[in-house]
Amino acid sequence: MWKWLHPYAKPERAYQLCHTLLPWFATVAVVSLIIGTVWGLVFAPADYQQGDSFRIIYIHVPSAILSMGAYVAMAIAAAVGMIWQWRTAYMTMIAIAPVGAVMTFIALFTGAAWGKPMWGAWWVWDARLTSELILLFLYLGVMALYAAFDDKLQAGKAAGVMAVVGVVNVPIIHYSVEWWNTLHQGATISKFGKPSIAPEMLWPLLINLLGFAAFVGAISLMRLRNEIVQRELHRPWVADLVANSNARAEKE
Amino acid sequence: MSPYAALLKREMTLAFRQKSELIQPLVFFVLVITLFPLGVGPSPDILQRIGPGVIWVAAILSSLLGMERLFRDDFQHGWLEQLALSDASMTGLLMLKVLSHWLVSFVPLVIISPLLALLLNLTEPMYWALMATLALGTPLVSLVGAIAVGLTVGLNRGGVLLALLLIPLFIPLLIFATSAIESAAMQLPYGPQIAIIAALLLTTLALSPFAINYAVKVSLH
Amino acid sequence: MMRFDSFSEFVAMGGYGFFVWLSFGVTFVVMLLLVVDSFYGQRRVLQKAKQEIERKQRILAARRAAAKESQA
Amino acid sequence: MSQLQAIDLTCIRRDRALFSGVSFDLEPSELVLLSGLNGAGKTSLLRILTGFIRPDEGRVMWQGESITNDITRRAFAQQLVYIGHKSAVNPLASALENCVYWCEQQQLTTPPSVIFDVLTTLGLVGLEDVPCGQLSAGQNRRVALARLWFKQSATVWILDEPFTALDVAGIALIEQHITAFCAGGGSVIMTSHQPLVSITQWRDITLEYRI
Repeated sequence: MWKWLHPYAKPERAYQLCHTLLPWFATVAVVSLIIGTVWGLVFAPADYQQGDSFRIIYIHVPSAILSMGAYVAMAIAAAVGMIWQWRTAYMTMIAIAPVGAVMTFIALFTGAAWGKPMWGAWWVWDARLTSELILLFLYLGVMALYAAFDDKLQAGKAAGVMAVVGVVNVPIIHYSVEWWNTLHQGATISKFGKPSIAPEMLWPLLINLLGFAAFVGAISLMRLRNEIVQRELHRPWVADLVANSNARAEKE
Repeated sequence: MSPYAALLKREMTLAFRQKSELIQPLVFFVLVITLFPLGVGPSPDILQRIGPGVIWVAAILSSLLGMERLFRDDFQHGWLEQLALSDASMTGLLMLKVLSHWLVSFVPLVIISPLLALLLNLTEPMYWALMATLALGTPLVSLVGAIAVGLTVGLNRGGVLLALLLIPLFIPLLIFATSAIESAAMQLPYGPQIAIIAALLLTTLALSPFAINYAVKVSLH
Repeated sequence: MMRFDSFSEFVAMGGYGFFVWLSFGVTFVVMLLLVVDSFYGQRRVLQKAKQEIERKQRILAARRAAAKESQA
Repeated sequence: MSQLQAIDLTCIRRDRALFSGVSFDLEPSELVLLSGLNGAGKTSLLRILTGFIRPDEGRVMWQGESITNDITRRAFAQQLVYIGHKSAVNPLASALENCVYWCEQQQLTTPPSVIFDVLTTLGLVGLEDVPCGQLSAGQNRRVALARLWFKQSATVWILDEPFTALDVAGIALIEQHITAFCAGGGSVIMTSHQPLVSITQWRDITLEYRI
């Protein structure tokens, strides 16, 4: 059933696929991010409780969703690498990791900047914030482990184990932190509940979500492309690639 | 003699030959705990309030100190290679190594915990809860730690990396363990927390052997 | 329909301007850094590939020279 | 039929193909000497044969079965002695203990008297119960090489630079032992950066350094 996927395990094919997909992802990302952000900042109505500070939602929520989505994608790539012994799967994993880490950082930072006016503190040990912080550590762990090995195939296998172990732990961490928080702090934090959000507020959010997803996709593809070339330096097709790019540069 | 019994015998003999390596994490554990009364003040109420967390945090930190020893020497000397070439299940042999590591590094910690309970003014129910969480939680620390040590054993600079990999994974354990002891402090039942830790331990026990074996294989590469 | 009557009102964001613009600004900068890093990554990698090709040519040249010498 | 077969092995380390398409059979009574420049992949090839490394392509067969199969791996382990770069000698334990640990791990019932005899043969007389950390590099190597005497059931030896740190007498002793083992039907595959002295018959397999 997954047979159609197998040809893309070959680095050269994967490189070509990246090359084909990248412009599409990049275009969607730029267009949706511009539309979503302008709409969210200028045209969406202010929240009746939080005023204009709620506009942070247009980057906070998409980045938070993508931080977790990217982690799952990274772990799936790692699992694929382990099961089918694909080198490209590990390359995909390590291409996604920094992008996911950046998403996590954005979610944390915007959360803090939103929390200051709403809760009166830059940081509260809220369950979601705490598990997001741990998620950042998990990303950093995977990246640091990968960086520590000289042999990058070995590095991919090792970091893959941590990525998969992490994905098993993410739900456990999330629920344990939630439980810990409710035990300790109870209702001191008035959480921003999910109101039935008005459509004119929701649309820019969805557009920005699409934009962030396309952004994550585009950057991951770009990094995957670089990673593939880096890892295939000794292969003839990379030599051809370099020769072509040189020829193009000379023409210009 | 079966290869498993032979390994266990060897591990125990060699562990007790490096007495300083055995005792150092334990001393570190006690030292960290004595810092807290000095840092936050000696008021018995405060100590009792923070005691469970302090003991568990110190236990996790001191375990990180000795964790590397789990596979480091045998990897560097080449004994893991010889183990991989014996007529036995590698997974089983590695689990025995984890067991012997737990016996020599965590059992002493459980044994001296009454002393620390005294230092931090814990009540008797809290003490029993502490024992229960340590008894169930420390094998979990060993098993999860073995995965990360297996992955990092081939690297020369494992130290901080190991902490970065492991501490996030130990957070649920820390939360449930301290919460159990706090429940005990308030004379509340702490069965649920213990049950959750036990469930975590059983899940880890079922899954970690494969992960540890895979991790060591990656390092033997 | 625009929600702000003037540009200064837009900047003020109902008194939350600092937090809103801080969030958007930092997000923009971080994402931009990621894009720039990925672009430079491509350049770095192509540079490396070029070096690799040159390295191979050096080895081949050395081998050819050695072969010639042994013939002579 | 040869017992150990390497079929079309490819090894990629650090994204560089060390070798590819390496095939050979290890026949009984045969000594194979792997040669090649530093970095050509001799150690990697030996580690593939033991099963530590999975080849990126190709298979290693033991009695017609792939050694990735756990049952085959264990059957192979019963007849194999491997001595690698790392001696697997623990510096905290004495020479005697190191030998005992290894024999027990290999499920050999070697009586202490035999171990003493072997250690004497290897010139470690009087040093049997000194912790190996206090012995010299050559003496440590001798402790590791003592394993070649203990495992009577072995039919294959895989030796990675066995002569490292040994003196002339030590090398002669090991060469003599290898000759005797081959004469008894055993097969040896080894690497050595120094030429063999007393052994005259061997098969050469050369790994080329690839760019």
